[in-house]
Amino acid sequence: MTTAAGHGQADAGHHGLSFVRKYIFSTDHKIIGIQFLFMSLFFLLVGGLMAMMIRWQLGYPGQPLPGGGGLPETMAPGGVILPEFYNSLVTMHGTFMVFFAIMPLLVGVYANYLIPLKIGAPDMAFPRINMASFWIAFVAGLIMLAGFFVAGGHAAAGWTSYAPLSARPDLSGVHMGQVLWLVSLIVLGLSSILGALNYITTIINMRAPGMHWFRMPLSIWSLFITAILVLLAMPILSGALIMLLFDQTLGTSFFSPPEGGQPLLWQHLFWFFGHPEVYILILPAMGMVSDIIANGSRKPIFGYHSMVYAIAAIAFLGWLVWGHHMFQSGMNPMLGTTFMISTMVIAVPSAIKTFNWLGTLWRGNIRLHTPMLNALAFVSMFVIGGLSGIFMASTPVDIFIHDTYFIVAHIHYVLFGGSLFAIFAAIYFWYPKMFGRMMSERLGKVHFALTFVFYNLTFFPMHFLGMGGHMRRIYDPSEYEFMQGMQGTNTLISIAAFLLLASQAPFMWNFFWSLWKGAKAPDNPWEDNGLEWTVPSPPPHGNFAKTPTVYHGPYEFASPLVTEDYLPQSRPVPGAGGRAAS
Amino acid sequence: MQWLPPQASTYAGDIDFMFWVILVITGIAFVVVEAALLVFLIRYRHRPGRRAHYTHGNTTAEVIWTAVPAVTMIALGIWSGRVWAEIKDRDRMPTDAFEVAIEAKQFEWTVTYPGPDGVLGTSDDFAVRNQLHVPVNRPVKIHLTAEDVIHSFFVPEFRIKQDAVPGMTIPVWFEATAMGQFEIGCAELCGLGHYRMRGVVTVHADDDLDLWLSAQTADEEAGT
Amino acid sequence: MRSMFTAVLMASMSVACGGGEGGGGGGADDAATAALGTASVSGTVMFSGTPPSNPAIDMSEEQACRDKHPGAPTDPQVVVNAGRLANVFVRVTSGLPAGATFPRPSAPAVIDQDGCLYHPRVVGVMVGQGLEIRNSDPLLHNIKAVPTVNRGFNISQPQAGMSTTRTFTTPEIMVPLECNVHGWMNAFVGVTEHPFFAVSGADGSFSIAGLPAGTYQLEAWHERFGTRTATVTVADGGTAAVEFTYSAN
Amino acid sequence: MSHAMATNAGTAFEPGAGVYDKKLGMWVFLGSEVMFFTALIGTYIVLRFGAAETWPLPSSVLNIPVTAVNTFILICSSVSMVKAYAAAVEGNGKGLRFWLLITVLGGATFVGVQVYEYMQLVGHGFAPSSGLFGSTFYTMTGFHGFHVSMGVICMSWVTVQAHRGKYDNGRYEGVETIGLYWHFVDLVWIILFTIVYLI
Amino acid sequence: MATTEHKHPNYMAIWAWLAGLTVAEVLVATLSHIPRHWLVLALLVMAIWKALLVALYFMHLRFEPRRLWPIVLAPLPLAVIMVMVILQEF
Repeated sequence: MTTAAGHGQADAGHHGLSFVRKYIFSTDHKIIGIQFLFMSLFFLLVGGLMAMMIRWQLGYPGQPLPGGGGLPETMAPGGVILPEFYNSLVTMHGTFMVFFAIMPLLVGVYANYLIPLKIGAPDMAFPRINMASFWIAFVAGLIMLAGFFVAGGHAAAGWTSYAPLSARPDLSGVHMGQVLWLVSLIVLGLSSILGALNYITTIINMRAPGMHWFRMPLSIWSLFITAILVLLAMPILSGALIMLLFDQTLGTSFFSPPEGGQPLLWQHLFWFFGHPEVYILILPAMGMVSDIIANGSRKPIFGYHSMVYAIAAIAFLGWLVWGHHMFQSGMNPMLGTTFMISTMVIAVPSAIKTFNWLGTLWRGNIRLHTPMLNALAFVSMFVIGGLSGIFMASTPVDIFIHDTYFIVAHIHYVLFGGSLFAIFAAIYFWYPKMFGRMMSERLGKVHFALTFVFYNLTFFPMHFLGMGGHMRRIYDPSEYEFMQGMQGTNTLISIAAFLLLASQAPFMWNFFWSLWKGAKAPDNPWEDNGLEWTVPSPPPHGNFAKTPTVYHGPYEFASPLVTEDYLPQSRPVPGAGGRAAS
Repeated sequence: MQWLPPQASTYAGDIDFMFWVILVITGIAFVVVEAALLVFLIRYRHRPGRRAHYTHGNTTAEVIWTAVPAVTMIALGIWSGRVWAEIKDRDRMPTDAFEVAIEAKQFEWTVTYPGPDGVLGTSDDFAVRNQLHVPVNRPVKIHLTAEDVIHSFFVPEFRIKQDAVPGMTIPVWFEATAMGQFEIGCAELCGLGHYRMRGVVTVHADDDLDLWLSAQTADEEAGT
Repeated sequence: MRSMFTAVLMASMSVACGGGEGGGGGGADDAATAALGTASVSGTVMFSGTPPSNPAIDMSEEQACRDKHPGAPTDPQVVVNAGRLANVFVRVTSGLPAGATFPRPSAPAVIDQDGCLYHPRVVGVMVGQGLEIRNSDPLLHNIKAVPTVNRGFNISQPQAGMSTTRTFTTPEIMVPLECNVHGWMNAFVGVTEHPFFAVSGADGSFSIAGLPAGTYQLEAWHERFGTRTATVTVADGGTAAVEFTYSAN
Repeated sequence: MSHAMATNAGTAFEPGAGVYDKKLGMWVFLGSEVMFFTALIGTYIVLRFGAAETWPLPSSVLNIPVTAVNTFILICSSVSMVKAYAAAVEGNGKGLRFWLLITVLGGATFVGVQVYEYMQLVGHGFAPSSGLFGSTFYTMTGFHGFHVSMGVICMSWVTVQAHRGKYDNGRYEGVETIGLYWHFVDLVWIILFTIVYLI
Repeated sequence: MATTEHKHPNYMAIWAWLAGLTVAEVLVATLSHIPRHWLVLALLVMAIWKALLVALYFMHLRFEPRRLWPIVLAPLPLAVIMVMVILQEF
């Protein structure tokens, strides 16, 4: 493929570059991926700390936050968290986790790092745009952080920023914070779109010879579909954000009823973006987990094609279900029914994927290495998250549990139990390739066990709070009689949450310690088939000495054609033509 | 640990029943999947010299586990649609209902009652703050709106929740089946006092309600 | 000096019906302002006719507040004792030496939330002078200032003993304060560029001291009955009496 | 679903989109632009339906003739753009530079006229804060104007490059790619002009 | 990979079409006596006609490989879905 070769030459001679050009303003997709990794892990920590403050207030309402005395009067006088600050915390925890942690971890880090390596390309189609997309995201992050230091505090209308609360400073008490929130997300949107068009172009045009569509690893398939979702969903959000920004600053009246604006319009636009966003946050996880589960069970993925079709189906149906976030919003109830049906339908592809993962384990030869453990945790937790979604999907049941802790439990089972476990799996799995060193398996398993236990202790009880009618975003539940009985559960959850954060210590230690002290990683530590494992760890600039040719599907484990139980995609097998993944 | 709150409205039972049905269905799915997962992990764990079974899938199996969820989901959807329509369909709301208007604002519920003439929107209407008084065993229809931002009218025991949106008047109905007092909560973040936007609904026997209403109107006369 | 001091004290005490302290004439009783002059204006606000009854407040949902009120709590929009009207904000509108600047009192004016009412209900501050808002109730109050020229704010005090101090940058008559958790709670802050203002006490009396000799326009403001004006001439060391009269209609 | 394929069919490679990266990337980007304008235009449609009876007749507020002329100018700049592309394909450097210049001028004029239009409207008291029509009108036309301005800036750069001979002897990719963007902006205006000014 | 080696269409003719349609639109818009929905319909038809001319000839979509089309057309159904559904609110 000429383009690939062309790029190869284009990037040759990049090696004699200064530190800055090589590691800071680098155009190498691998460096950019690693930059995204560090940035989003930082924001993951920030979001986690906010969660801790939230849990403190809920576990011990009105008591001074330990060490909270350091916070300014406007946030927590004497360490007592104020309601307005609590609302900011709730808003920002969601915002940082969704837009600056999970999304960049999946789409920023692994799309960047894996796509060229796994399709046999020397780099992205537009390396400079790729670099821009990182630094724009970085700026967006700074703007978002800045919001905490302006008068009136940070945005406090929830991560969904429902208008008119988010549009009327006089009603929320927040102006500058909300403006920064909006600007930051508009900027981030630009970054995501630049990234997405890069991924799409690269995957379409730069696959190595022999890398048919149906020889692409599922991780690449899901990242490809995800990129399409980002490309088409993000601009909708940007448009909505811009209108809200104008309502805040220019006195327009898109979402303010007195002048004829439509509050529900904001919700429609937001969720028209927001539901594809949900799949943006889970599809790449599904893809990477598929890779890791196939590797861990040393067996071809079960039903490769149906997996691909399932991803595509989810991606398409994802555009038809946004209304299920709005059943109780005053939306036309007949629309509610329509959206419920489409929502019920979209559960099917997820079921298919789950069963296919089980099918992959069936009669496998399962190696329980740390990535595999986390991948399996993804499957079992995603099942809970997916099933609890059915309760919300059923409109009558949703009447009761909408905006209660049941939905909080659900989203955390999908985003933490789902995406985050998958991200841990991916980090453990590709760390050797990224940094050329192995992470400690023992520490990894300790981290996994602790996280798994405390994660469930934190989020499972939330289902019961929700069944009790415990609303979301409540600063002090004891204000309601019917919630006073739940204080015990809340305190339990809080303690578990603190321990959950503590359980990340072994991971951080493992991550940074291994950077320097980890055992040197071989080219193919996990005996995997992907093209990325045929090059040194870490791969050189330009990735492949010569553009590889692909002969097999990505999951040829235990293939009868060879004696080893794996068969790299680029290794020609003498004689008999076997089967590609099907 | 909590369980569903007591039921105090006609359709609370239907909603809870749906909840249990879904809980059973998802429960089965959950047990099957997690059990299979564990069994496979133990049964097929790595042993030296062992080699995985080389297969790319089985169409029959895949068709089955596509069809079964699909049918279940659609069935659930259709059934839910029925219950949903009976609760929220704006054309099918009870007509002989006791009607009140509620305007939500930061951070209180202003309940407007029809005065002696029993008709809303007339001069003799009167408003009470955070106090909703309704008859038992008779449909109550609320004309719900908001003055400033979006709020959400939520009474756990009635299993009713409906956002109150500024610029819209949304009809909500319920029929209380138990007398006594229940809490009204705001379920949509509406500002820094969101967690204190609490009201009380009192369910009276019919004649008690009339007593209360007339007492209120009497106050109105005296008041100004 | 002494007399107006007691007057102000009395005013604030009585208005605050045992609640918080301070407030009333805010900074007027500050050593720094005494230097400007020795003249003073004092007077009373009369009320003719039968005052309208104040709306009752149903505090049943806030037992902590309800308990602080011996009788049935009402919203003290119109406080009249023996034909004297309280909570009238009186200030000098003109007659002050042109271009004179006035030292800003260091002590903040205090407004206290007690029994789910503001004490005092009407308070004056100088531009840049602190307005300290205290919460003496064991429950959430939010304080929302809805000015027209100044920058508004909307803050909360979820616990007893919390206190916040805010300032205003431009003169404004009046800045309303409201609590959205308790819709009945209202207070009014008069922001002036000079310290020559006072709030009539329970006995309708007010007093402005430390004025240079001269002729002054005074304006009285009441939340229900609007403004009245008067002109007084006062000599050094002297005290001019002035009377404002409001009536029921 | 048994999709058996010969394992060693590596050589028979199925190509990508069949166009070079730059062009594909631009088309993909335009896809996201479509969604962006969908958000703005969709909002306009929804709000207008919601307030159909109170919506002012555009011609009662806006200056149609001026904008019609402006539309014509933008269309012309689109034509000059495509002429520039044709010249680039034929390796006609002179023609390329000439038509590019015309295009830049056309775009700049369009923006200029739009600024003048805004000043007139605000002068007559029609501002972004004047109700739903003001909100939607300024947001949509404003962001289109922003796109044109971006186009003018990029186009000027391309013109400079053209003078440096970057696109000589048939290396037209850069010109074609920027051209796609330019035509898209023109296309958006065709829609906006109709639904905002005429309907 | 070179797919743009087509002979150029007559750009000036297209330009004439666009100009003509624009004039036509402005004229139609001034007709007050014909019913409004017909007016709107006519204007929309002409607008889409112009848009197609630009897309097919100036952006020479007509001469691009067919498999580029799905990429180009993908957003349109989504756009329609969004607007149509939100309109159900009224």
